[in-house]
Amino acid sequence: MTDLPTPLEAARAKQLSAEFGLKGDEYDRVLTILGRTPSLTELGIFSVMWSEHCSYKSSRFWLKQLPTTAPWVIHGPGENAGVIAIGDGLAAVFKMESHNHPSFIEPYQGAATGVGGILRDVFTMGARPIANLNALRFGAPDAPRMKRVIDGVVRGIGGYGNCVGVPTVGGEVNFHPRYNGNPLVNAMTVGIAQADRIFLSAAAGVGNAVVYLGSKTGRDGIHGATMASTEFAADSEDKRPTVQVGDPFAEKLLIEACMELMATDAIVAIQDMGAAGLTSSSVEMAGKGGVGIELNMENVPQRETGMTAYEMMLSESQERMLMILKPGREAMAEAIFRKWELDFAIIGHLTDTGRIVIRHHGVVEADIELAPLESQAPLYQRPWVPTPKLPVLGAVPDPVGLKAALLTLVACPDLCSRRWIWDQYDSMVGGQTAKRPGAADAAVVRVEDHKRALAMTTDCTPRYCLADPEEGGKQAVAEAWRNITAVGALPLAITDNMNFGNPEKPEIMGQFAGAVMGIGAACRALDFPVVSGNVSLYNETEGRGILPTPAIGGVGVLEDVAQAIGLAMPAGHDLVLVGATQGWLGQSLWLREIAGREEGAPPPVDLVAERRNGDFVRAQILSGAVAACHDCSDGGLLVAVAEMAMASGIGAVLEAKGDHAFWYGEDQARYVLAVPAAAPVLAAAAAAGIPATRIGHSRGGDLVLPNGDAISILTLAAAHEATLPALMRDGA
Amino acid sequence: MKAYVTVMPKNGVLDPQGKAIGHALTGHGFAGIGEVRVGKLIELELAETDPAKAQAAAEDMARKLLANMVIESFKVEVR
Amino acid sequence: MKAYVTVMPKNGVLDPQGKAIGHALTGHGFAGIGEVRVGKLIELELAETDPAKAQAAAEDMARKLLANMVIESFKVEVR
Amino acid sequence: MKAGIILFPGTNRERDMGLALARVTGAKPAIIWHGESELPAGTDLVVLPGGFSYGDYLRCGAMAAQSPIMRAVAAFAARGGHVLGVCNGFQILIEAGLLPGALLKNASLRFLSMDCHLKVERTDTPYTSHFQPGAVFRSTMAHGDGNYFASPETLDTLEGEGRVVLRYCTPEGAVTPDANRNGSSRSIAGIVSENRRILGLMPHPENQVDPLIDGTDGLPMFESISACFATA
Ligand SMILES: Nc1ncnc2c1ncn2[C@@H]1O[C@H](COP(=O)(O)OP(=O)(O)O)[C@@H](O)[C@H]1O
Ligand SMILES: [Mg+2]
Repeated sequence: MTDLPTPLEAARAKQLSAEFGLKGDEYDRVLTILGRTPSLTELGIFSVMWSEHCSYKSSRFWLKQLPTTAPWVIHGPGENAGVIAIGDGLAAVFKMESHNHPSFIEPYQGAATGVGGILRDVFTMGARPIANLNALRFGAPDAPRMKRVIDGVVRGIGGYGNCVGVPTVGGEVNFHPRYNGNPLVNAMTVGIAQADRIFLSAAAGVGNAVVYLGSKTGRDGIHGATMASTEFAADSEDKRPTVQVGDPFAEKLLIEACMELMATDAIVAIQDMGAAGLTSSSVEMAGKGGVGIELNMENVPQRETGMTAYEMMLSESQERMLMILKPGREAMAEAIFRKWELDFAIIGHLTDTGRIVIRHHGVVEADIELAPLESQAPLYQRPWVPTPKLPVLGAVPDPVGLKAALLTLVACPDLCSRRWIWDQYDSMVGGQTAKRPGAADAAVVRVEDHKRALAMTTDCTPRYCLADPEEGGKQAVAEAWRNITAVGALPLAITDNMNFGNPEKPEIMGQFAGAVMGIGAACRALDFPVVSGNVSLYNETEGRGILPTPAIGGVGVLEDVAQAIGLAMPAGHDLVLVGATQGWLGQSLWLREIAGREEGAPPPVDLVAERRNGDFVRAQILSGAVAACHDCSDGGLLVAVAEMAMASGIGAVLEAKGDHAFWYGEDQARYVLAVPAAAPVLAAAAAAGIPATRIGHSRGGDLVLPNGDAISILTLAAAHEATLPALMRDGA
Repeated sequence: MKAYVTVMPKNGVLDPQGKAIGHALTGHGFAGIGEVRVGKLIELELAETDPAKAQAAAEDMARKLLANMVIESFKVEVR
Repeated sequence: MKAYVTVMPKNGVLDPQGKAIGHALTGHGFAGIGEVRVGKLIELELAETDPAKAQAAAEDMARKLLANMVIESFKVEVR
Repeated sequence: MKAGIILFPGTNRERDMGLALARVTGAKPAIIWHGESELPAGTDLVVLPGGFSYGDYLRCGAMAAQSPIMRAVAAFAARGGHVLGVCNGFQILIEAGLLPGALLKNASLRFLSMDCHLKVERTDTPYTSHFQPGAVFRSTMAHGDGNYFASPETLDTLEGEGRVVLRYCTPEGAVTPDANRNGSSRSIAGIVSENRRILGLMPHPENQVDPLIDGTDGLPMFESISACFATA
């Protein structure tokens, strides 16, 4: 090395390092690694690479405890997305990622670029995206600005997904005041690839060209990654970087161009430019491959004039990728990208130095040894205190009766119809969506030119997680597994999106640790490993944390799409409840919405019962014995039956005897099946030692409660459908 | 009176529309096209007859509703 | 030079956006809002240095692409 | 029938359309790149599928309408060729002047992705011959700008010449304002050219061709057009 970058003045460097979010001892480590004061570009690289967002410094210790393997797992965490084998030589590639902070600052663009980012994580691995899902958490609908946030987020998700032509097929929505200043936008993409044609990010081949693809670089979101890792303060308006604007049209072209190039043998490695853009992509690709990398910044396609190396390295402009090409394939690759009207530029090459060297017009702006940048990245085992267990709730009297409670519950924000949302999402594009939003517990999308289909869902019950992070973590995984089972699919693996508050607070770290333990236990018991995920910390506003929200995205497979069933039940069928009911009202929606209390321990998750009941239900579905199925979750048994009735437009006569705790308790591991005749299913359950009871049958246009009260399905549906449109009427 | 509110993407903020239009114009054989930016023009008919008050009202509307101040800037002209 | 192409919905053509904005403004407590119309402003950077030629070129672009003459009218200003 | 699907940058329902056409012809149709200046020899049907050509920036369909291939499509249409434009394809046909009117933003100013019901106004067109007279069928729509607009004179001409082929209606077949979700003039969902060989429509019958996906309500449209060329 002949040239060294120009270091910052020492005092200035120290001050800037704090502004960029590096702690004192972290900055000292930078000095040790470099053996000198960093240049501005180097300081930028260290600060983003060592931000919470990129380094997982608070969470890595815990995440390592999650089970990540199974015979069908092809690539677990560590790649751009998880990869599992789904049969027929195919692989499903999927991941979920948060865009929480950007979505609060600018809801439309924040949500849109969240979708764009997760799509790139998936197609960068060679998979064509076939479905998007979104897990949303909003504040109280009447909180300041909240309608604008809801409106913008929904429009943004639709605007991006609809344009790129990937169907948005599912998701979930909760409302709670604890998200007032910090809504959560978690986006998930599922793609399909040939199992033997997966593209990875480890760079290889000294001398190989480093190629920049996609859109030009502007000054967007500089220091977005560090911003996403620090608590929101009232002055965050001033810290605001230039907001990233998504260009779904460019993304669509990028998908098609990548698919076309990936069909050739030209690519050595490829990675999207996500958080911390060119910095994280180049550092990670070279680091994983154990090679060095040299970039010439004047060759980076630029949207604005006068950009510095520092700005280009930290820019988070969207719709960009970095790729290592085999020698001699440059012209062919360039022709493909030009055809799709995208930028294509050779901006550097791989070296054998193990260093990243950034030059701008010949001047060295950064020169860092890669190994310590990664190996000496901070790793914290933050202090944590376990969340105290809450007492099990005692008996609660029923103040209103079953019927009134049902009308209230089906209309409450957490249970009302999400139609207003999914009506803005194209869920059919691609021509493979067999179960769209609202039709089944999990969305079902067939693989083009195959019978095989994927089932997918996102789940988490944050109020359970707050009350008991470990049970809540288990429950989130169990519900995802159940939702996939309920359509007849075999659950295979999950992605997770861990949304929590400030990890420097021991109680918050305790929530995180508890959730990881619960998720891990459930994944192990259900053979449902974690193959990808994302952590979003510091979700607080003015010191108040969000509800702990470990969102789980699950994927399962059906060998034949014809086997998939949904919620809609035909008339004249018996309704069978599978699973034991104790009448658990602690943390239930009935307790919150009807009794006005948020109390008690949440329902315990018996993983053995989950597995046994679910395997039984799936076998029944695959044998063709079940016409419709719904799991019992929020709102309990009666809400589950009501949802089936509304989905089919057919009523039910309920005969099982039980009080409000029986009908509204949220005991886990339960399913309602609509079957032509109960007897054979009950006999099979009895033989397998599984609790099952006939609770009634489908008939007519009313839901007739055991006490004789009847509610017409039309009345129920009207209440269910009215809530969101009314909330959003003058929302925008 | 009439107020004309022009809302444009802020400098430095990506304008995908402008980019695509510039591209298309060049593709259709128009030469010498540089940067293209696309904004909105909102024409408001106001009952207000005092130009200064109309100006102030329209600016208030732009700030509160017509422009997204995170990514857009605006200009008001009253005639 | 720069050409500014203003594209507005023609009279008699439904302008759902303008209607909605008028509605929202009134809903937000702004009084005396009459008709609201929403159009586009397209700013083009042109290599052309002759104002008359730039004007003619921009008008051509507007007719061919930037405006839909069935529902919109346009105006070009060169500066 | 030899069908070709035109691919513009941003088109995204070409696969759906390919599946629908393959169902009636047994073969996946040719994909024609927008930069081509000629259609493949022997093309019977040109399809402009749905999507967001050029991101729907500026105006939906406006930039695609200027593509080189559209000159070939216009010439093909002038020779009496059959052209089907769905959703963005309908918008492109209108922007290219091959069908009259305009497609404005939906009255709700929101993207609408939902089922709709369509009333088949006449069955003597190449695209509707396999429907029963007066048929009502379910389809999906997925668009932000599907609000059909034309001057009263144009609308009267279209009606007078029997060129309104599809209208939004209730499942029972009533043409009501509520069933007309995007606010189209006279509930118009699809119109044909004077010679009835060009059809533009906003909904996506190509998504209703498979019993395992979303039913087969849209299949008669593809059976109709394919039957036109069955003996050829
Ligand atoms: N944000 C969303 N986007 C798309 N679909 C959604 C969204 N939120 C909920 N849904 C859909 O609404 C239906 C009901 O959701 P939810 O109540 O979470 O189901 P469950 O309780 O069975 O998990 C599901 O089909 C789900 O996919
Ligand atoms: Mg769910």
